[in-house]
Amino acid sequence: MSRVPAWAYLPAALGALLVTLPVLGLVAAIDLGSLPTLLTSPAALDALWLSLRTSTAATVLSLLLGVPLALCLARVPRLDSTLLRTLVLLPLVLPPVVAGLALLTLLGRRGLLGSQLDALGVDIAFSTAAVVIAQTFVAMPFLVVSLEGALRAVGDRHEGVAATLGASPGVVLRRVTLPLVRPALVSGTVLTFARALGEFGATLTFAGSLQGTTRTLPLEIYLQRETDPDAAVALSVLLVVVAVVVIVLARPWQVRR
Amino acid sequence: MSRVPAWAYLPAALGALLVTLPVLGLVAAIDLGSLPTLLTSPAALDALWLSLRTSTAATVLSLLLGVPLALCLARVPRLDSTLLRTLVLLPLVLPPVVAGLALLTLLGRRGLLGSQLDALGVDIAFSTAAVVIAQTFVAMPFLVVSLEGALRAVGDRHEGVAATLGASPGVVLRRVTLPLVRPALVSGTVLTFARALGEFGATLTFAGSLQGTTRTLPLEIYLQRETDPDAAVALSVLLVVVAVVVIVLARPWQVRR
Amino acid sequence: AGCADDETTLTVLAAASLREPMEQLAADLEAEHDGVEVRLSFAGSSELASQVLQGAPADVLVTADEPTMARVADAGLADGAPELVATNRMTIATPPGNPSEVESVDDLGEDHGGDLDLVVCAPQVPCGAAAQRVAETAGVTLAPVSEESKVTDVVAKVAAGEADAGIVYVTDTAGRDDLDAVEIPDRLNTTTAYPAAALTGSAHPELAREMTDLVVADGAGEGRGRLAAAGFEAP
Amino acid sequence: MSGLSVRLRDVARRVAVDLSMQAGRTTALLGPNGAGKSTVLTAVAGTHRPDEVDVRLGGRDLSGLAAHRRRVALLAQDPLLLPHLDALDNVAFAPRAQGRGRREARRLAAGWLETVGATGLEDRRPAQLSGGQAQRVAIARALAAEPEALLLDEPLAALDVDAAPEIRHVLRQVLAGRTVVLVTHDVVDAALLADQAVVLEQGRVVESGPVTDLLSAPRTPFAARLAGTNLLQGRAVDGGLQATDGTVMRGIGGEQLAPGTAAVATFRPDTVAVHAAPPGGSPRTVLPGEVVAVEPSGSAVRLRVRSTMGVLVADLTPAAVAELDLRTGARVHLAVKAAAVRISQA
Amino acid sequence: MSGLSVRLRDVARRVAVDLSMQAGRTTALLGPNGAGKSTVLTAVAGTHRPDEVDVRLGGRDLSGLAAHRRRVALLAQDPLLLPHLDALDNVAFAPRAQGRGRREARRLAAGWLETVGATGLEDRRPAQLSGGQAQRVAIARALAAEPEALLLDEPLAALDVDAAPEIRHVLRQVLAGRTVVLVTHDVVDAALLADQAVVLEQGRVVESGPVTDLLSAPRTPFAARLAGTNLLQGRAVDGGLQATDGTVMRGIGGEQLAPGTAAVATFRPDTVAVHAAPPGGSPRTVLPGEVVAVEPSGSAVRLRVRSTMGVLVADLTPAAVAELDLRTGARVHLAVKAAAVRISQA
Ligand SMILES: Nc1ncnc2c1ncn2[C@@H]1O[C@H](COP(=O)(O)OP(=O)(O)OP(=O)(O)O)[C@@H](O)[C@H]1O
Ligand SMILES: Nc1ncnc2c1ncn2[C@@H]1O[C@H](COP(=O)(O)OP(=O)(O)OP(=O)(O)O)[C@@H](O)[C@H]1O
Ligand code: MOO
Ligand SMILES: [Mg+2]
Ligand SMILES: [Mg+2]
Repeated sequence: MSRVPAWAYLPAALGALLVTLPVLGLVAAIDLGSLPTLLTSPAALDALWLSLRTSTAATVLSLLLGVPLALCLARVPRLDSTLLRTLVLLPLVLPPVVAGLALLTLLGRRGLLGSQLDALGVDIAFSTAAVVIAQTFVAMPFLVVSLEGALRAVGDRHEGVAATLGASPGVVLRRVTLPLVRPALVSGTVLTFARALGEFGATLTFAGSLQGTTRTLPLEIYLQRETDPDAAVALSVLLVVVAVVVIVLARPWQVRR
Repeated sequence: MSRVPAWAYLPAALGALLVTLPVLGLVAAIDLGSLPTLLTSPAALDALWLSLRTSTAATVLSLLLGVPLALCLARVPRLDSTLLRTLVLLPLVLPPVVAGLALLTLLGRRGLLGSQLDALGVDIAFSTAAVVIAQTFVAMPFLVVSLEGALRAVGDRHEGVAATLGASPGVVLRRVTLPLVRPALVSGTVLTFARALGEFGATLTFAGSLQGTTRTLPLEIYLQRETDPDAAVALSVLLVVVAVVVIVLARPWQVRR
Repeated sequence: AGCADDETTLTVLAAASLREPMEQLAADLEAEHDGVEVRLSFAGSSELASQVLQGAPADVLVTADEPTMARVADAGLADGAPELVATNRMTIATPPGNPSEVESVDDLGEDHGGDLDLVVCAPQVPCGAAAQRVAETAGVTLAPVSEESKVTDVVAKVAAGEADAGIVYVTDTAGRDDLDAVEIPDRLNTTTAYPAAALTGSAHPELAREMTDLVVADGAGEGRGRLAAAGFEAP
Repeated sequence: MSGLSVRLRDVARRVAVDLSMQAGRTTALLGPNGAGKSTVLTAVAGTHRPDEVDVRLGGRDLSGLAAHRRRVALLAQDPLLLPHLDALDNVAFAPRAQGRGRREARRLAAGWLETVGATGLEDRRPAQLSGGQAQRVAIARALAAEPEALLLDEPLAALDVDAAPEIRHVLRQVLAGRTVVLVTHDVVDAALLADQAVVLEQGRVVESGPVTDLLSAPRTPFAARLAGTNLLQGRAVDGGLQATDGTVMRGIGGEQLAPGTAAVATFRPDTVAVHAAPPGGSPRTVLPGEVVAVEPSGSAVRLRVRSTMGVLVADLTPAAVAELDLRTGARVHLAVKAAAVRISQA
Repeated sequence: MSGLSVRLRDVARRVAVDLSMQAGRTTALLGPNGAGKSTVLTAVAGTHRPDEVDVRLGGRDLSGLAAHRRRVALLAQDPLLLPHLDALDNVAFAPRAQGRGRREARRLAAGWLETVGATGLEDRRPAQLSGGQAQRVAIARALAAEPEALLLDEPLAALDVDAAPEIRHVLRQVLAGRTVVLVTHDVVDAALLADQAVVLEQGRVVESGPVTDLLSAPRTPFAARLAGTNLLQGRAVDGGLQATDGTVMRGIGGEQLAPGTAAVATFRPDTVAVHAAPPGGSPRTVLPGEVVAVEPSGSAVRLRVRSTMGVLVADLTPAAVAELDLRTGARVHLAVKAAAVRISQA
């Protein structure tokens, strides 16, 4: 009865194994005995707490800016330019280190904008704000891409009907457009949060690695790996667990009832 | 006439600036005079060529495994489990370093599978194959996620009609399902290629860094940064250009005519 | 931390290889001064230098080689001339038990190392340059399977058993049970020096100087003593 | 048995039916909105899986088969053209899926498009078609599948006054000799295209038999309204039928029914006389009522009158309507001669 | 002028019309599939932007206004219910959008659902509704908007035989006094719901005027077929009309037309006599032809006969049909008395 061709199961299983086995291997590799000590060290707790705060902030910022951006890209015909869309997609494809470099050239103390801000006494680089900016920079495009695709896929016919029923653009957005793309909005938000949570290269380059201020969980893992690989694995699993919890918690909101 | 609420333009513009300005800043920062020398050094050319080959291989592998996987996740009701989907999403959210660690625990010389392969004389670590595996691991979920979302969004009603017209699941896949999700398939493929192209942390951890064999463009950039920041910026811009070319070339295929 | 008025935070950037002694020295300083918190950031030396040049708010910098520190000093960001705090030497690291039976630098050459996976630092970074010098002195051409950007990446690969051997700092193998060291004789070995400097951007110049002095100070339990205990040699 | 038989139960939709349709014949599936007609069709086609289902076609058991192996084409209520193909390729889809070459399939498709009057639309994408144009293309696509059984869900809705009879004519020729199930709300389609009829109400079969029987002697109120006939339900009494409200409708044909048996009375709209005041005279039933609708019906005018026995329909000449000044809301008296009322067992 | 006027040109769709509709009246928009009816409606509602458009309603210029400021509700051909809301909230959407509280809006919505016979479906999502149920909810939703002008695109398609007259009845009450444009393929809807009628063909207005005029004296073949009347086009000659094939149809009323003027001849189907052999006798036209369709029409039977002058329609009693054994393909002779044929200027 399934409409999936029978031959598709084999590559699908291989694909699933390729992406899941390494993670399972990681989980299998942790040393359960030392786990509590490893995970409750002040450094680990600081890193976890910082990661949660910055990822949440980056996600909120991404929603505030990314939802309107996706909406404009999908619904304003004039903006439907390859150039703009490409620029918005770029952070997805930049190596994080390059992303960090790019942020430094803009917002670093000697950066184009950073030098102006420096004169005003505002110093962004190597602060917690820099972490949030780096995370937003790399993570927001996830939201924009998944939302824009969904907006195009659902089309604007229902929005048209709602407008003829007297709904203003704001009401249409709130009561028609966003509910229609809710699954994409939720999964985009989850991806954004998760990507922000895992952000490493851009943070390291743009924000540095200072316990409690800019050393997020991935940076702590990187650092631990140099001296204590077991601790690094344990922290990685902690990160995996946080990501899984977020994905699982968001799941019911994604299903279109 | 546009149905986007007027207030949405401001945050949209801010969002667009946030993600585009740093990249533009990067481009503005390059020293045009030394560009030709920097970009045509053997190390840079080796890295570019290696990156193009491995990213293409990773993209093809992702398509071969990822399309069936997305299809099964979206269309086989039994598989619609949060667990499997979460596992498939995980590589998206893992910090690349953790992804590299995970690959090592599975395929490393002392890994679960790697030790078996080692006994058979197959050595993956430090080979170009390891680069492709690392890139596929982190990039394939992009394809799976965007494709699965699109498959759910278009629904299966057209597939049902095609089946009643006598089309077997294979024909339905080729002539109905894939054409219907073509925009998502193309953008998913582009994202996958771009993510593979930018892969850094997992490659470094799992495959190492040897010119011509495993040192891809992002790794070359990382190394150059230690000694010659200008060269790093120039190479970063090269990478941006490659990514832009791919995105732009793919664009016409994405538009549903 | 850092919310109370009487609490001062001192930020110290240090080369990754200095991690253990620096953590102890930071604790020493905190013990001496009530309300002072020392925050440490460890990374590759070049990385740290770049951060300082980009305006990272920091009080003290300790790097793993002099040219890197010179970049910071030349930019006028060092408060006074940098002072050497320690030196380091190279060694061959292998997985525990040395399964590939590496005995000397000769065994790492391309004519011997057919199926030996050797990992070193890239020549562009300090530890790679040092490895290169060792190989040249021994008259060996290295055939590594990977050239890393940081010594810690070499250490990690050998410790994980992914590589059969790596050329690293002596201090990297000290006190680790997941690494064995194969000594490189003095006639082939090379020395690297670690300079420290207080930074001009510091908000607590007094304290920054004090920390620098602490690192270079003589005597067991302080500066050099801590460094020596971790395997570093005096400059 | 070589026809099409369906047994299904769908709890969520409250549908449970057991039907058999003859091979080579067209069966009209009739019933009010939400009765379960589309559910039956999609279950037969295999695109919807009810909780329990058993479908047999020409001796084959389709129940476990995938939709594409059933050789059953479904024209769904929503045309669902493939948006990425133009009209020609939509129609050519089934021949291609069945293994014909591209040119051959397109040639066949062009023929079917011509048959449904959609020549000239070959290159249009579904988004560029009007509602009726899309419907025509969808009909052509279903026909081009040349299936063993054809399921048509309201195929003539959305078609214009020229197209409807034309396509009805096409369907009549194409459907001859095939096993067809046709869902429709239009009695003309049922009468002209179908041999058999099945009436569903609330997920149950309430009536089935030859279309002509259904139209001439409906047994349920829905079928009667569909047939344009009046039907009253009640119990047989001497010389007529007693409705639930107690009123007796006098009629003939109920002589052999035991009093109290469930029975129906049917009478044609043109046998109902309409008076402004209660008329006198012999064996007839007179019912007061209120006109609720006035509609043209062929060259006559049809009144719907709400009486104590329910809504009854009367056909009058336009002249009579004008003379009596009948409009919605008018109070009238309906007189029905006993000789025109047929009482039969329910 | 206070009604609704539309002038538009859409090059891609080949539509160019200029229409005015009276305020407070219902105008039926008729025409074959693809004529441009939905295009006109969507242009008025503001959901489609033709190349040139000028829409005025009650003195307001709507052309530049966003759809939500037009106070024009559109019931599109596809119901397009909001999939994430249940039926009640779909209907409550417009009142809510217009600022009413949730409870108030729901209360109103429940009333409208009851009006269209959709009580009991309140909690259903659109995906859980049958085709006809969805259509009813969509009607309720458009009505609940209480707009200044209401645009209905085939509102009664997909409705069952019970619902269609019921909802037609509801619409008749609700539409009274409103400015309404109604697209339909059903002459009954036009006759019962509309005051005025406009016929579009191939993107152009070909006829417009009061519905009664259109139905009693259609001037275009499409309108004639819609009205169920016969219409022939040609030139006036002495005592009749000469069709393009040269045949003369004798008729009255063309006396004051100069010979050669473009003219039409109209005659009702029940004035056409059908004979097996050519009949003799005075002032009548006799045309040989072939029966192409036999359909019920009210309580009569309607024949469509292809003659040299085109397809003509004749209504007979069932008895006559049986007696002459008329079925598709039978060769017959049609006789039309001159007195029944009206010649008028085209
Ligand atoms: N997906 C669904 N889930 C639950 N109930 C449904 C679903 N689809 C339809 N129904 C309900 O099942 C019943 C039968 O629906 P069906 O579509 O078979 O009716 P129908 O006879 O085709 O009606 P119509 O003439 O209006 O098309 C209706 O009450 C309907 O509301
Ligand atoms: N999006 C579109 N792009 C191009 N042409 C279109 C588009 N939509 C409709 N058309 C064409 O425009 C013409 C008018 O279409 P419209 O939908 O207005 O017809 P209609 O009178 O409503 O027909 P129907 O009775 O079939 O619904 C048709 O020829 C149709 O094929
Ligand atoms: O600065 Mo290092 O010690 O070469 O990584
Ligand atoms: Mg249905
Ligand atoms: Mg239309």
